[in-house]
Amino acid sequence: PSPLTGIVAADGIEFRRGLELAAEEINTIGGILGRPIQLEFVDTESKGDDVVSQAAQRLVDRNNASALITGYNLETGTVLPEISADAGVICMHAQTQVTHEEVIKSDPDRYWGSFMIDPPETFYADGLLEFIKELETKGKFDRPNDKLAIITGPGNYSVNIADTLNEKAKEYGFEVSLFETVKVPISEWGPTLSKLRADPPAVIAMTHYFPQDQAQFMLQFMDDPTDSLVYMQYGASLAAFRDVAGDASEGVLYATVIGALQDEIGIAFREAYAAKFGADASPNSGGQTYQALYMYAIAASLAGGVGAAYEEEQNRKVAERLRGLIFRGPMGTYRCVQETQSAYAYPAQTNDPSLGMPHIFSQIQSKAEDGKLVAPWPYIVADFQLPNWMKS
Amino acid sequence: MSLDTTPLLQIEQAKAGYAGSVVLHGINLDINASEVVALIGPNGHGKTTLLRLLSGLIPLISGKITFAGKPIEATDTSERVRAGLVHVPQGDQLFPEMSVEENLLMGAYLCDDPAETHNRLEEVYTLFPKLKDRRTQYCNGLSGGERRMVGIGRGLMANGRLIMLDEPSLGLAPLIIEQIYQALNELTKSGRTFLVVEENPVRISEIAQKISLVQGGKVHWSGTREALQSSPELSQVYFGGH
Amino acid sequence: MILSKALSRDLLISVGFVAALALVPIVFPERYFVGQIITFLIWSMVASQWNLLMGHAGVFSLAQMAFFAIGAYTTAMASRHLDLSIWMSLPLAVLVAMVSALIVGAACLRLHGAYVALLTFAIAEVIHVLIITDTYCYTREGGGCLQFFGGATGFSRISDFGFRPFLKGDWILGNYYVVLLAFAFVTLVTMFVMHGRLGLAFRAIRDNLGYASSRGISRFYTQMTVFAISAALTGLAGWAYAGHFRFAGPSLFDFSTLILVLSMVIVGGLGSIWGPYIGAATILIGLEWLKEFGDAKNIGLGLILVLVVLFAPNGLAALFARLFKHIRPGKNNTPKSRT
Amino acid sequence: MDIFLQVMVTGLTLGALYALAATGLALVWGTLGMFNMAHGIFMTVGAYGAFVAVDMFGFPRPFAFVFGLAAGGIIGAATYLFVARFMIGRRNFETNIIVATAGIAILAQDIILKIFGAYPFSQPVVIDGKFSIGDVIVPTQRVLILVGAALLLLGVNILLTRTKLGRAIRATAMSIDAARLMGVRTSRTYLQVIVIAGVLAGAAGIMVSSLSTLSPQMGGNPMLMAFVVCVVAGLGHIGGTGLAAIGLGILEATIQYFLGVQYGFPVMLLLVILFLIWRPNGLFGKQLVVRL
Amino acid sequence: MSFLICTSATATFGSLVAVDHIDLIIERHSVVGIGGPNGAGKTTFLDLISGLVPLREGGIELDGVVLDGMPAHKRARLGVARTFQLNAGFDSMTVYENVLTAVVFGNQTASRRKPLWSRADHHRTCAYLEEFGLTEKTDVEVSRLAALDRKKLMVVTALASDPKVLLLDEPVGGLTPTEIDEFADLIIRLKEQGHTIVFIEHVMSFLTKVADRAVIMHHGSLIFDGVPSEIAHNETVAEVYLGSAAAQMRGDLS
Ligand SMILES: Nc1ncnc2c1ncn2[C@@H]1O[C@H](COP(=O)(O)OP(=O)(O)OP(=O)(O)O)[C@@H](O)[C@H]1O
Ligand SMILES: Nc1ncnc2c1ncn2[C@@H]1O[C@H](COP(=O)(O)OP(=O)(O)OP(=O)(O)O)[C@@H](O)[C@H]1O
Ligand SMILES: [Mg+2]
Ligand SMILES: [Mg+2]
Repeated sequence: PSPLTGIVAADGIEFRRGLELAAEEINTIGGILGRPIQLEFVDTESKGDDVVSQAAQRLVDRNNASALITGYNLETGTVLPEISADAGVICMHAQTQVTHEEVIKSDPDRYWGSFMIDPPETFYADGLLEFIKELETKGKFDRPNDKLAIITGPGNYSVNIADTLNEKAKEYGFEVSLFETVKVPISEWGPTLSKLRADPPAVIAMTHYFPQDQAQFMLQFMDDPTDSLVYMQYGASLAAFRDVAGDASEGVLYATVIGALQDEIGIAFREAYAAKFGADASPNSGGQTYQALYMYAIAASLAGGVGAAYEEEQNRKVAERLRGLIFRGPMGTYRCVQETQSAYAYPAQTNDPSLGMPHIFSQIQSKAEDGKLVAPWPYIVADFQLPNWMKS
Repeated sequence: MSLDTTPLLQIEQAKAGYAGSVVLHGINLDINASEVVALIGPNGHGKTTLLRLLSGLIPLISGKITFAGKPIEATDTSERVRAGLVHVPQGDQLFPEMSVEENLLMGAYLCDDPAETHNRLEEVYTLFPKLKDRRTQYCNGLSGGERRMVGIGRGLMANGRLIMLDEPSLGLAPLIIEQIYQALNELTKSGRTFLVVEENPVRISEIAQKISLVQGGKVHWSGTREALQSSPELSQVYFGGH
Repeated sequence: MILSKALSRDLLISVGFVAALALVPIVFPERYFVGQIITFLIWSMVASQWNLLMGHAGVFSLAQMAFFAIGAYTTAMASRHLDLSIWMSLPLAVLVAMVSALIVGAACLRLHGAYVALLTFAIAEVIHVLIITDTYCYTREGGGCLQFFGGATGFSRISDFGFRPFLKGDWILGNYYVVLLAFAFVTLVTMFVMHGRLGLAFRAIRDNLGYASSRGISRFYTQMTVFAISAALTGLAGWAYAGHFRFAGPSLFDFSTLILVLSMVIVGGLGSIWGPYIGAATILIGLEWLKEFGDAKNIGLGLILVLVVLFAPNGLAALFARLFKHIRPGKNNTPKSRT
Repeated sequence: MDIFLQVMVTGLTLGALYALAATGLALVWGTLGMFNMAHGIFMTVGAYGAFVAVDMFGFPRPFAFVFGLAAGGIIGAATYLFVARFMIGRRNFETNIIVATAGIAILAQDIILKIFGAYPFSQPVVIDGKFSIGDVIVPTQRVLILVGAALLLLGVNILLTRTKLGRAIRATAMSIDAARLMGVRTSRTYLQVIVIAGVLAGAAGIMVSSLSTLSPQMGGNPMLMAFVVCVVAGLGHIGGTGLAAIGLGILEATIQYFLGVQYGFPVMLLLVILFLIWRPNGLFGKQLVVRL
Repeated sequence: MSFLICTSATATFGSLVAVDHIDLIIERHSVVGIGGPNGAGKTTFLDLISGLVPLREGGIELDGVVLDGMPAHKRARLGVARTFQLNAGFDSMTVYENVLTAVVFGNQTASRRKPLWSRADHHRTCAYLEEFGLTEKTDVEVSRLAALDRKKLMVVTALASDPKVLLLDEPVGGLTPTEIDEFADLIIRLKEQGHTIVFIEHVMSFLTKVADRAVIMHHGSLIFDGVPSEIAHNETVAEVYLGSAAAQMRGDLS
């Protein structure tokens, strides 16, 4: 159940591709205990719970699905666990929402089958502020003032990050000088920019995550840049951002709690992905479902095979294996937090990179390439550079 | 009477109607150039339908229609107008959100000469001075009679060879009716031909060379007005006591 | 008071239809299938009310989905903020939808045609945008932020019809019969309205406003009544929707959702009696069938919409009626007597 | 002062975009009474047309622009020839055409999605460069959009009110039978109008995408806005449409600046609602007169 | 016995004064025919009485009730019934439904609060259809009716609301002489039943035959008010309205 049409179709299509690539690879080495993986897709139209639940229900009842795997949907994040609980099947997603944890904790025995393969969005705010602090301690960044500007879109994901940032800013000595919500999609940033220019902050954090909107922001920002560090949530990690923003993309920071790494495994995956789907395809989105399917296949094999829909007993065994699994894929390491059935965050929850999903910060240093990973250790491939529009 | 023996318009065994009901059951009618032919007959027996058929607003089911020597059954309404067959419909069908003058100018849509268009416009204004007063008013506010004047005026602007008028005197003051019929008389002299649906017996006898009685979807009787008047039976039935 | 022949006939058909629907889940208990029928019931309720407003009363309103959403949101908010059970929020949902409709209806009184369409659409869109751009956290549950109107994601996991504890895995059957009951109610009320005095007034005003007023029909009264009735029943559908999906969210305001339901009305036949039901069924069956082809779903939907209006410009209901006449010729020639 | 300038620049840009998007819609709606739900997709097609011309055929930008316009015109013609033609003048035309064009929109959008994917390409047909007024920097592209919008509006306005073709178009819209009785070839008129609207939409699509990106659903929002603009202006008033669009654009920018970006659109709509209640026929529309 | 009283009634459209301070008193049970050149303001005058056009100045009173400012539908229920020049009707509804609508909504006694209509309403509707010879057309959609039937239908629907005053706008325009005679008989019958009738007509033979009083309007004002046989002898009327028809009428009358 993925958004194959509508406003976030770009991501939804990558989710499908990720699954396709993983299934192809797994099937060539024999599938799950000799049985090939068979994929079925239903479009969720970039819509809410009602459509997502019907789509998932269809996969369960009509396609006899054993597992529901997706990246994210524009739903509240509570529907897939419901459907999977009712049907006794596994559900894996990268919704990146703390709501998932709430659902699981509300009735662990009912939601035994639902897994979020990345940490919730609440880590983003702390992570960002920590990251800036570290830059400062290392002397790579000197804040010109104590102001922080936050720009968010309407989605819960963006809002939650923005809200936490807003709250925590004080602890790190920041004062929030602008908190702006925008309607999306948005291409005209004039009013927001004139407010920024009237009162330039040290850091601009944009938690609205559509790449094309972020790119327009940068284009218009660069007409008359302020002396500020620019951070963008998720969207800037996609090729489209660089493509649209061009030169204006250079210097932008972005972060994601689930993104393809730039080490040996990550690069191999990126290459395989580009080879199959072309240079425009985005491994950062596709990797989520790719990694999820691998995890599922391993867990199912260990459990002795998959259970069909409504065959709860066998699927519970698969879920048990998933809870115990530690898996290092192109996006980093997955290890399950038992009570919330979501991934451990590194460095926030563990200081061992081999035991948590890294919250990676990257900076675009050339418009021709993906951003370079600048934190955390040991995944770093380049040093943070002060963006060329900044004075100090 | 012209020497040319082939009629301007020839209708043979025409059948037509609306979805689900055939209204015309085989019409036969000839119209010669430069004459006024009047169609009379009781209400609802197909006069309007016949005119709509001739101008191509409804399709022919079977039969033949020839205009100026050419069959026209298959041609589109706008092509028939281009050939000179002009229809002033019942209910006017004005362009409601256009001014009186724009409506009249639409009548001369096919005329490419601005001077000529202007002349015709002036002629219409002389015939209907009332319209000149109201030239800038949108047609949706016009009174019933004013609408009729615009409808007729628009038809005259087209300068057609055969002009079909559906109840031209409907809703008009007696004085205006008189003027219209005078104008028609003059226009026939300049070679124009008219097919007029008319209920008013006095007017018909004044100008029509030929009168055709449409009843039950057929031409029930056709002849000169003298013949009609000399047949007490017919005139009694259709003209009542007059 | 008399039951005209047409009314008795349609009431009879309605009862038969509902009875047949009542048997469906017993014969085909698959959850997805039952869920789809529930969707059909909900959309056809909305479509039938839209048809009442647009087809019968001639008010080109695009706010119908907003009334539906208002019903659903009222239910969800009552459950989330006030902890009301879904049964308690039923009258509330209907009432709030109706009151909103009266306001919208009053605002539309002086407008005609496309202007009504815009005004109603704009009102719906204002509500939509205000809801989705609201970022102020009304409550926080474990780090998650919940806006007063649910924000961009809406409400989920609200209280449901409460069948899970005792029907267990068959809870959906409970939902089904609740929604079916609502459907039956809506259908019967609609039949009475359409074939009654109000129906006459609606059509009279649609045909010729000025003439209707000089025959004693008040536009104000009639238009307010039709807005109120259709919105109240649409609100009821919204309530059923919220109860079944345990959800109310901004996708209800989506333009694509609006077009989908509007297509059901028009494909079925604007101004007909059974059109909305036929339209809803046709489109849902079509969509379902197209899902079999995976990728082709939207292409197929587009084609279906185009082809239906091309080949059945008066709607499928009219088309079926024509076919029916061909099968039983002569029936329509005898004048109907009315008592 | 700077703020004023900034708001004006933003407002005029928004306004020009709205005007561009609205003109084609107003043309077919105001003159033919046909609410074209596919207008947004016409824009999309135009934008992708220009993109393809540069990216795949390597045309120079001016050619690519014309290519985009042609693409818009062609899908307009196709809409008429394959669909609208059979519906015009029939019962329920107004509502049926909404569904039919919505169908076309869904169909075409999905085809674009299938061909190009959902990847947000950037529009190659743009003019680079910028200049500054005071402290406000104005990209040349925006001026181009403003000027382009003004020219197109003016052109269409003159076409409709001053030319014979314009009168024929309006006549056809008001009464198709009567127009044919005047000798107007109505089906050709319809075709002409829809093709013009398609070309306008193509231009709008290229401009809109030059300020954001290409995507299969890019036409959706501008079309909704166009819908609002048309009605505020009063249906069928092309000149008024331009003024209304600019006015709304500036209004929205002002609200965005002073109340916050999120309120720009809804507060503007709210004002539109109040305005319509006050003036039921829009800014330039005349009161509907029906005599019985 | 003044019944319908118009004092200084005025209607304007922009700068055009369509009805210009008309004072007119119409007695109960009288039949008044209105004539006048096209665009004189006759229809607008009836619109003023029936409430479709707002009064700019003056007042209108019917049977002691002040009508000014009252919406059209209320006046209809009070007993102002009218027909229209352009043959208005509910086009997509059947003849039966058209009459039923008038019966159900048109008069004060109508059971407006009930959801369905009563058996009595049905019977009244059928009786009207029968009386005016429309029974055969009961189930015909009005858009398919021919002109004569539409005219009849309008009169029937007007009568169906139990009117106090019947306003007819060109009732016989476009009818054949025999049909006009038929209609004249109908109006005379209504007159005998005690109806008060005001009608507009350009067909002078009809006007002189059925009216007991003739009023001629010109440019929004009255230029003649008297017995119908006198019209043709009034010079202004002959000049602006009748033309050579005046002479003919005089001939006919002598
Ligand atoms: N649109 C239509 N659909 C179906 N039937 C129609 C339609 N228009 C007219 N008719 C029917 O066709 C028949 C002939 O009508 P037509 O208008 O041609 O008569 P007419 O002789 O012109 O009468 P009138 O003097 O009333 O204008 C009538 O019985 C009428 O009911
Ligand atoms: N809504 C309106 N807007 C503008 N002008 C109007 C409107 N209604 C009527 N008029 C004008 O008022 C004048 C009187 O119209 P009215 O319809 O009363 O005339 P009438 O006496 O009934 O004429 P006829 O005999 O032609 O029906 C006409 O010149 C008409 O153009
Ligand atoms: Mg006729
Ligand atoms: Mg009149």
